[in-house]
Amino acid sequence: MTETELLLESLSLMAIGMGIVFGFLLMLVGILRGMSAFALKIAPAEPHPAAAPAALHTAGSEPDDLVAVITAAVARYRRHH
Amino acid sequence: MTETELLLESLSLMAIGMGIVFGFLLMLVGILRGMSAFALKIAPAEPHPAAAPAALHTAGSEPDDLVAVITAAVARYRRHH
Amino acid sequence: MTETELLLESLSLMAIGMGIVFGFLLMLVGILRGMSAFALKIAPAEPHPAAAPAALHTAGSEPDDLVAVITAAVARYRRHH
Amino acid sequence: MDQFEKLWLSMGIANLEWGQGLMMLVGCGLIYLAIAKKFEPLLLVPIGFGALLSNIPIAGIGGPDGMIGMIYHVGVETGIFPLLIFMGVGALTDFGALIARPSTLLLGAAAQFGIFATLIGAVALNFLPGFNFTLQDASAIAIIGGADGPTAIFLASRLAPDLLGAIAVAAYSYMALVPIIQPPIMRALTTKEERAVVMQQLRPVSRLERILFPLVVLILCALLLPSAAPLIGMLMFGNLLREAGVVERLSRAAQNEIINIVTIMLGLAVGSKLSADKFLAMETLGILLLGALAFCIGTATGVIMGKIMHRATGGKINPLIGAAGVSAVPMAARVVNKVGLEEDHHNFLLMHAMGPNVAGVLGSAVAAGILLALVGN
Amino acid sequence: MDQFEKLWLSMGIANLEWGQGLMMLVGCGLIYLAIAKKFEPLLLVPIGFGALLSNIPIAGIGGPDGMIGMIYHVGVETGIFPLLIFMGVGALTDFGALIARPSTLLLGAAAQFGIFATLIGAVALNFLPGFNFTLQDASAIAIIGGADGPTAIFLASRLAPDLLGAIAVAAYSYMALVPIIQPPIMRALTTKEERAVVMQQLRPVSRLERILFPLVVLILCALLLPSAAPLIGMLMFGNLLREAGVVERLSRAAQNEIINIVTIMLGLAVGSKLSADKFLAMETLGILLLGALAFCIGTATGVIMGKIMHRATGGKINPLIGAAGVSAVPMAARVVNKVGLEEDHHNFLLMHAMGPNVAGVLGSAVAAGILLALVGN
Amino acid sequence: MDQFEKLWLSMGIANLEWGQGLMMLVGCGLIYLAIAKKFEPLLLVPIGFGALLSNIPIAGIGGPDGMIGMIYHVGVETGIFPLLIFMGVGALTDFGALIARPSTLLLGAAAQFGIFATLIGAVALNFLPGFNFTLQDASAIAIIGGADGPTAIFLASRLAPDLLGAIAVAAYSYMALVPIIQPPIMRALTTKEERAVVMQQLRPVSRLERILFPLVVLILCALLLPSAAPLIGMLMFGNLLREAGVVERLSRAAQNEIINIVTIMLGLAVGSKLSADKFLAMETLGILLLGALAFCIGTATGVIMGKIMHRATGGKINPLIGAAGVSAVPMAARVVNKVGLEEDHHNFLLMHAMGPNVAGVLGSAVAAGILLALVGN
Ligand code: NA
Ligand code: NA
Ligand code: NA
Repeated sequence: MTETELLLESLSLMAIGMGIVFGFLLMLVGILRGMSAFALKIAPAEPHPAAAPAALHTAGSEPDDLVAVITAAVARYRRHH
Repeated sequence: MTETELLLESLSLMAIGMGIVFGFLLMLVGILRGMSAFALKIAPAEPHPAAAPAALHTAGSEPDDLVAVITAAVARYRRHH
Repeated sequence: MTETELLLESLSLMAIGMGIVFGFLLMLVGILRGMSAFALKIAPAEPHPAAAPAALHTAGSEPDDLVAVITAAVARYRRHH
Repeated sequence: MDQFEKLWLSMGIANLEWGQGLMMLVGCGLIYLAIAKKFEPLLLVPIGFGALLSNIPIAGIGGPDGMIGMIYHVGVETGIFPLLIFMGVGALTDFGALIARPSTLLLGAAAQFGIFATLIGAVALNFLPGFNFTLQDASAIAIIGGADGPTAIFLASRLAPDLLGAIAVAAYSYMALVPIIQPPIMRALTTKEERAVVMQQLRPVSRLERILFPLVVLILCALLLPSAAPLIGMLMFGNLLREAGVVERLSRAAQNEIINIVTIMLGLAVGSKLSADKFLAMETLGILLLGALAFCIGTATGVIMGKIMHRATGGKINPLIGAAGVSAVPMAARVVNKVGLEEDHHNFLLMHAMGPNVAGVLGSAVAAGILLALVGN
Repeated sequence: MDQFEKLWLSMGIANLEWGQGLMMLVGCGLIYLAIAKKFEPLLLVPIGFGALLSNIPIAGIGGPDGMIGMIYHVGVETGIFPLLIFMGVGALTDFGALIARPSTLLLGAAAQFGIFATLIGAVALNFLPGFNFTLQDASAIAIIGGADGPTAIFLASRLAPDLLGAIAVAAYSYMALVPIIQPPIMRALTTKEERAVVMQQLRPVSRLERILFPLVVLILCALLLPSAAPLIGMLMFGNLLREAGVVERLSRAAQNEIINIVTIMLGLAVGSKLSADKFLAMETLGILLLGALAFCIGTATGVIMGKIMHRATGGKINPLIGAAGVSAVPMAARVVNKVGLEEDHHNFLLMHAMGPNVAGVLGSAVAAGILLALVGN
Repeated sequence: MDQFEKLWLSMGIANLEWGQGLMMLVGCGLIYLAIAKKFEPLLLVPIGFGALLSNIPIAGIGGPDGMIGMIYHVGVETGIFPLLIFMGVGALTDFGALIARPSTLLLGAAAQFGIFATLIGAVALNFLPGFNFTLQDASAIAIIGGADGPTAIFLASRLAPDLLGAIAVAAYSYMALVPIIQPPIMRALTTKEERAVVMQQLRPVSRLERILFPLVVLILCALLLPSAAPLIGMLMFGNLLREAGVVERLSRAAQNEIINIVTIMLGLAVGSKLSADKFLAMETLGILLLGALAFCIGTATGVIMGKIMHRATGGKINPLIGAAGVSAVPMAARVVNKVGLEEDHHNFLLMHAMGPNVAGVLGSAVAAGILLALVGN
């Protein structure tokens, strides 16, 4: 292939490529909207249901409630003194 | 092999197989009893010697004594108020 | 190779080997001194800069400040009773 | 116009065979069971996703040059993945209950009858049209009755790789169904009094006993049944790492890093065996049917052996614990506990059922070794 | 005297070619950038050290019998390492923002224009002497514009393994330079008012939506673009492990053990492609130039699409978030946040930029699939 | 009757050769030493179990199609496992003491005399009947004197794979015996005054020095001794991950996941080299003897070099720290500390002994490189 042929080929690649990228993601926009509608119909949304547990399984989070316990204990202790 | 031959073969497999399974595990019963007798002779049993440490090396167990400390602290705190 | 030839060969190996080991590590002594001089020129030493953080990323260290908090809390609690 | 045709031909939808589409649905179904019904999710999520990926047209992800195909080649064909999982199982398992009461090994032995009965069932199916199981196939199917995933995958990969997908899916599905399958059989075979038997507390087991146990089991296996040595050997190696007390790092690696990594890879690889031509066949129906049968028979013979021991010991053994002999650790032991509590709210059988439960793991590994020795090529 | 000559000839200094020396300097330079300038250190430290090791004379560590050469063969030639990293990325990524506002996918689509424009640029360089890129080479270079390391390595290993070293270095370097490259372009293309737009808070996303998302994306990909299925499949598999909620162990393994181990190996292996004859060539200069161009164009088209959506929605969309469409997760989203805060100290765009940001990952995986389908052999 | 004969013939006990039985006892012995005597349990438990598994008759677990045989082929024959362990050692090692006082490198150099003296000893054994060591064998045996497990395994796998089992066992056993072997030699060669020398506190080492150190060492090694580059390269790579401060994830992976997983696999694989025909030979006795000799000589020359430096510095150096030059990290440094405390209860030599201790690791890697360059094929 000469340089010019290559250039033409790559121009056509660009056109097709961007077309498919947009086509694919546009289609995905529609499908995701449908998916959300369907999902919220059969299981209405709770407030941040997955985000909260996700935050909890990070390593080192186990002592979190300890912190809570202590904070409460210390707070109560101060209140009474 | 015809279906019938296969069936006969599998019947013989069953007999031998269950025989070995029982034989093997029965022998193991005897050997384990001997092993325990031997082990307890040269090292008399402590109460749950391996179970206790095993429970301790699970991840996230380090704060366990913390919990103990706090529980004790909180309990004492309540007793005094 | 006869045993004697082998022995002579291994004697020569010892001479060359120890020579290189010493040569290599002696050269490294000089280079490390130069490196330290260079490093301390462009970035004067802080007190234990890398050792301290290194000690901090050991597993299980996260509850350390918890221990501190509790120790302090318990100490204060005792002082007041 | 030519380029658009080339494009169209590279699309999945232009190449999708109906079988691939159905198998992708099967994959989604497995994921559904795993997530919504908590059917052994650790295995069924990767297996289901592996089925999805491997049935994508053109991509060839499960083929010899695809990622999952290569993983299968390296880890499952060689048998290494199930063996590493067995090492992890060993490191996670406390054999204390078994060491304290070795006689419960007999319950683990009796429950293996499910395996051999299923073997006959599989061979008998050949009398029906559409079934044509070899003795190797039948043996691989029968091991579903062992109720032990890695053992089933290991044996199937050796004896009947084509059936591996269906066998693994059946094994893990029925393990998840244990709380539904077992209780009616357990209740039917026992009396109210038997179910209410309170068992004597287990004696404590010394550290030395725990350390000697894996070595003793391995050496017996080496002397009598070397064909079971890879399975039992890795199980006991993991257990020794656990009990040695001086190799904590390695024990943790076996219990976590290694088993988790291998589970992901093994699941994907097993999923690649869920292809339409192998799975959407009459045989799969037979396998599912035989698997259910195997679990039922294993449960029944375990309970019956429990009844025998109940009488032989003058009523010291609660026959329910025999049901745990099928393995399906620790689900079957929990089922025993639950059925026991139904009769007497203060009778916790869990620890007593752990003995037969882990004995069942040994029992099915022994059975797998026998089948390998006598049927393997 | 003879033995001393043999000794001298076995020394590195007697065999050092000038190119190897220079490449060792390049390796040191990458390590410097990684440590002192925090340029994507997780990849650039191993890549730099891999370059050092592979250019040691005689030792042949990067050769077919050397350790790194073998790692390359097993993990990069097969494509397995980048795919496993993609699985980890999926397990680490929260697609919630994208699910809540799917229209941001269009921003991720627009930013891929950087890829295809670079493709033309690479081909156009052939008009200059010293450049001789094939369409495969040009495609592999273009993917730098995807601003996604594993995708770039995966595609380059398939289409142009010789250029892999330069492409990976360019991709990760420019990802690190995003905070310098993007802001001027973002400011130049937007008005003060546009940059100050406060966006509406995102709605919460339900657990079911999060679980269905990876399956839906995979199935669409399977039907339309199977050549992107390995990349998108592993990304979505990792994400399903994360969101399933029942396979915490596996999710953690994908997010930690597997991705860490593979990152070390992948970095070393990529470093072995930094050899003098491939890297110290005119072409590398071209690749670095085109890489910068790709990032600039991608940023620009993302922002322009943002402006279009700004108008179409009556001013609800802040066009800055279009810049995050190049991916470079999460750096590009943070840059958007920073530029937004410059205009209005209370306008946090981070969460809104996460949608286009992860859309950019999907977009470049789709683009990679297209290039594989149309240019791959 | 026929089938029973087939069954009998498939039993281990019918096929057990006396050598296998003995090697299984050797395996049990290693496990005993590891657990009861705490002899380097991390390696000796897997090695011992690997010996057990590999000597099971018929099963062929250590053979070319067995699990351990395949692990050996992939990880040890290629040299990858010991190199990955060396990476982990680098990530676990603090070279600060060495950077603060580089002259202690000479102690690490002197202690390598143990290696080369053992080489001559091994060759000299050939004058006795029953011994027939080649120069390769002798070199692999000599490296036991390096007191560094991964280096010994790496070199033995290259020069004398047949002797690998015995060499690895000897290396790790003597490393465990360091607290027994070293003190008498240390006391015999030093005076009371020398042992009581209190050394000056080490200066703090800057972060930049710690980062430059691995690069400087690697480049010197590349220029002078490329044959040592795999070992020293991976050691320094691990150390750079540790000190870089920006790749915490990777450093942790090298220190934990990778080293733990590889240790299990490496141990099993090394154990498979403990077969009767290789191990139950006169040569093993010779290897064990020479290994003890190597440790003694290395300790002695280290201490003697310590005395020389003691005089050269006008008494600033405590000659005991020379004993740590054999490596056996960190055991040898602890032994130095203990012997020092015997003389003066307030004189903690631990930190001062760490310098020669890690210098010994470098020294034996250099020695291994020399042997590879001059004796390897
Ligand atoms: Na079982
Ligand atoms: Na992108
Ligand atoms: Na050494």
